[in-house]
Amino acid sequence: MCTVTPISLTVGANRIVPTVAIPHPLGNPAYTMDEELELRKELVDKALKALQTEVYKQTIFE
Amino acid sequence: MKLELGYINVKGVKFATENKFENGIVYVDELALKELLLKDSSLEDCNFDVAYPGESVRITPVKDVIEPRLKVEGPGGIFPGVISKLETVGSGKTHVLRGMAIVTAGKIVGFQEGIIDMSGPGADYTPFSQLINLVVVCKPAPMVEAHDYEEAVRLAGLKAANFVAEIAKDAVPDEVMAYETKGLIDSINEYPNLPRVAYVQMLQSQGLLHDTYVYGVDAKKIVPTILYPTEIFDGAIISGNCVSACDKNTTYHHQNNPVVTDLYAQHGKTINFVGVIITNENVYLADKVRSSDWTAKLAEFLQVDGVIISQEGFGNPDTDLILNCKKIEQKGIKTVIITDEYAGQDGKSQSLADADVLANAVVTGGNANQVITLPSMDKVIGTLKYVDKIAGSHAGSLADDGTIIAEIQVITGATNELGFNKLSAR
Amino acid sequence: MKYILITNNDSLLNSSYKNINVVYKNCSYIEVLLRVRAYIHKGHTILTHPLSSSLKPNETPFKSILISGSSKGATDAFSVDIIEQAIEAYKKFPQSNKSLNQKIIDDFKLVDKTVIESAILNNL
Amino acid sequence: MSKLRVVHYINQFFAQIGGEEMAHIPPEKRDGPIGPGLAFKAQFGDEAEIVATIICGDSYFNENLDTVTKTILEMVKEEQPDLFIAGPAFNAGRYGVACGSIAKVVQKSGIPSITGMYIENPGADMFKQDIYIISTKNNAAGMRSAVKDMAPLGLKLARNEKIGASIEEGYIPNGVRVNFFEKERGSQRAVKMLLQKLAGKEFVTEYPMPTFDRVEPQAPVEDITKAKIAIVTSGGIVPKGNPDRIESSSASKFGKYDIDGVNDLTAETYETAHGGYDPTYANKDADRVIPVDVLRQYEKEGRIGQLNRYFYSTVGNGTAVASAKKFGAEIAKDLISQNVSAVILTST
Repeated sequence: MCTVTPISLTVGANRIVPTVAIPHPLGNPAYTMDEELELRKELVDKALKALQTEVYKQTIFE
Repeated sequence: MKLELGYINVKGVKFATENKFENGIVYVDELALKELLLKDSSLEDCNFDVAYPGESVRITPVKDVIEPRLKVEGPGGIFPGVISKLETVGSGKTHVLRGMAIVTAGKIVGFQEGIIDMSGPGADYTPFSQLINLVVVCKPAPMVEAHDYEEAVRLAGLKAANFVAEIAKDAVPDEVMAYETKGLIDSINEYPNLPRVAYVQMLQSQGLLHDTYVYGVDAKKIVPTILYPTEIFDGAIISGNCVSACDKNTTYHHQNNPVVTDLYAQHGKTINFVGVIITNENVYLADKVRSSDWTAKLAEFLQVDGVIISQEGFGNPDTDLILNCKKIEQKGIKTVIITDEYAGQDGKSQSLADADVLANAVVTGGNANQVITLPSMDKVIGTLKYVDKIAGSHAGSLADDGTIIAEIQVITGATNELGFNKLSAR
Repeated sequence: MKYILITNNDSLLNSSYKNINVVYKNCSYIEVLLRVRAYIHKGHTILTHPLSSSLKPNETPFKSILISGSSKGATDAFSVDIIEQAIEAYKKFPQSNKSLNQKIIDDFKLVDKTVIESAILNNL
Repeated sequence: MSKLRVVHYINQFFAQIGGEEMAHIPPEKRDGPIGPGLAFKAQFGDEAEIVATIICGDSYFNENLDTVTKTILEMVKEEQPDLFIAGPAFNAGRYGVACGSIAKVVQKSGIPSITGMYIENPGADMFKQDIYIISTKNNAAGMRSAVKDMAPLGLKLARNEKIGASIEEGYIPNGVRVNFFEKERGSQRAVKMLLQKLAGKEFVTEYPMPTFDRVEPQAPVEDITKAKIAIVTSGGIVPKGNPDRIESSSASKFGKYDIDGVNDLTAETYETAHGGYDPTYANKDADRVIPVDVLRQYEKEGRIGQLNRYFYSTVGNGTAVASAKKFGAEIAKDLISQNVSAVILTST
């Protein structure tokens, strides 16, 4: 899970989930606590989905 | 476009009361030269000196090095649009005073750099230790602004070169070399089976002390364009670059561009050398993106199979280099890039400020951070006053006896990124 | 403002550039790079190369970098790459112990100014 | 001038004791040169002599790594040598690792050391940054050329002379850039390189770009509701106070932290050690970097099998790729030992 996906591609990650921002990849301080938790759940869901998906090459899960 | 370069070997340079060229010796009327240069009101004074290879002489701070050349046949003059009238050069005949150079020295700004040692360990690192150097040391008029003074010294070097070249105008060349580049279609028809190759030359273009001029145009204002290679031999490109002594391209480097020369050496044998694409190294990132798009586009337009890309300077040009390389490779055109390295004094740091896997064919001019001890010389032309202010040196770099301990980046031309030298690194 | 100019070069304070908010702080070269990085992390885009000029990072104390005036929301990968490379490049040069006199300081300021102006005046 | 004293290390095979069946023999020391030592003797001439040869079985060495290096180091020191040579090991994997390990240890004790091996020998990658490893052919037929490069470089090391670039001396590039003068100028080399590249022939770059490993993607997790999921981060999240003192940049270590019973990371309990971004947001709520709160909730809801008891953290700010690779290998080993089935890596 990373913000700058081209770097993840360069270093060879196979399952990549784009995140929010470098200082807070899985959060957003502009949101309320509840909104932020919701955002984080969405991102974790994407990650869990990526883990359950068969990939044959480097893949970004938008 | 066809150009004949007639090389006249110079064996000595002497000051005299009259200009003449005799038995390989250039006799320079010192007063006449001085008078010519001091017409520029930005200069208060200038002095001359001559340094020979092997002498215990240190020249510093060096601004530019220029080879005297004279247009003897064909359109235009040397350094068109700068001190000769604006006309396309690169055809006809040009005479070259081989074995000598004009070196401009003297402070432009407080951290002015560049050392040429004529003997000792430092001499191995600069090609100019092998030349007889007529050194022009300039002094600014009071209150002259840095821009104007830089320009005045830049022009003084070029004027001195043309003045000296004129002295040998009747000399018969010792050797003549002919170089020809035809229009693209003729060129392809002539060598249909040879791989087509172009040269992408990156020019430093960032502001005061960092500029290059093409036919008098500041290179940061150009978009990438195409030159006949022979135009470069006639001084179409000149240096206004005073920073990063080791990997800036002096005017001499441009006049004797080694990539052009070595590509010509293979032209018609193993390759078809079709031309030069010049591009710039601007500060503005959008310019870098645009210029690299254009070099790739021009390379594609020329339908070349391969290019050599050369660089100039430290730091941000690494980004231009990698962008050019990547975009040209992505067009299916093979590249070789020439650069130099800043791998730290211990050689362990990342050499370049940018990288890409497509840059898989790299020629290096060596690690500019390598530390060298330059023993004192009997004579200094210029001044040592700025030595411990320059890049790659530090306070205490200059010992009382004149010994300098510094990185080789202080030496003029040491890690040249046109591939002028044999220095390399692994 | 359309652009922000992050600088530690006070000679830029006297100039007024159209559409540019000059953010000056009396700080080190590396701090300028780090401040720009913080902006990039917030979604600003870098517009001029942080290693502008061939002056080495341990040679000149002055640095000016132009960035976009507002955040575009997402982090710009190219900007991250460029600023990180510049910070890495900075680290490989031993820090200077040179004492600079006023004349040299002024010269460094002048070069920094003309270099950044080469971007500002030609493009904006 | 007296001859330089050299101690030579070889395995059971090159000592002509036997092959695999004798790989279990413990270290022993004999006087003078044996086997390949004779080739070194011829190459050294009057300049150096092999005063002793140490022989050890490859299996014994690799199975008793800690003790055997100590024993051999003592044997070497007794001879007070000016130089220690191990191998060459060519493409023999365990022999290569043994040569690299012992040469590194001996060199650390202050005795210049050198070895030689084939570039694909696993020992080459493991030790090329620690000791000079002469690049050899992949089998013992290359003994003569190996010795021809190893002997002079060894003598230079023993005499504390300047070591040239890898291409001049013949050692495997070790990441340290060294200047030297080529025979041709750069532009000529560029033209030649381009000709090779255009012809589709082999060419060697003078500066290899940094590269990163590629790995085959793992098979997907079959049943996520039974999976044990661990968190690994380069975002520098650590318990408040940074107990392991992970560096804010160029990290030399990673931390392993117990989150048993932790449902939420708070400003009072966790922070970031990372110096490469504004820490305000992570310090306020470290879940913004590692989603412990969400995964814990999912664990309770049965949406994932289990959140691993430990998370792993380092700082990815100017950290050397070699260090990161080492951390990764150690973390992976630890994860496997805990039967972790999937990992979420977060970066900042």
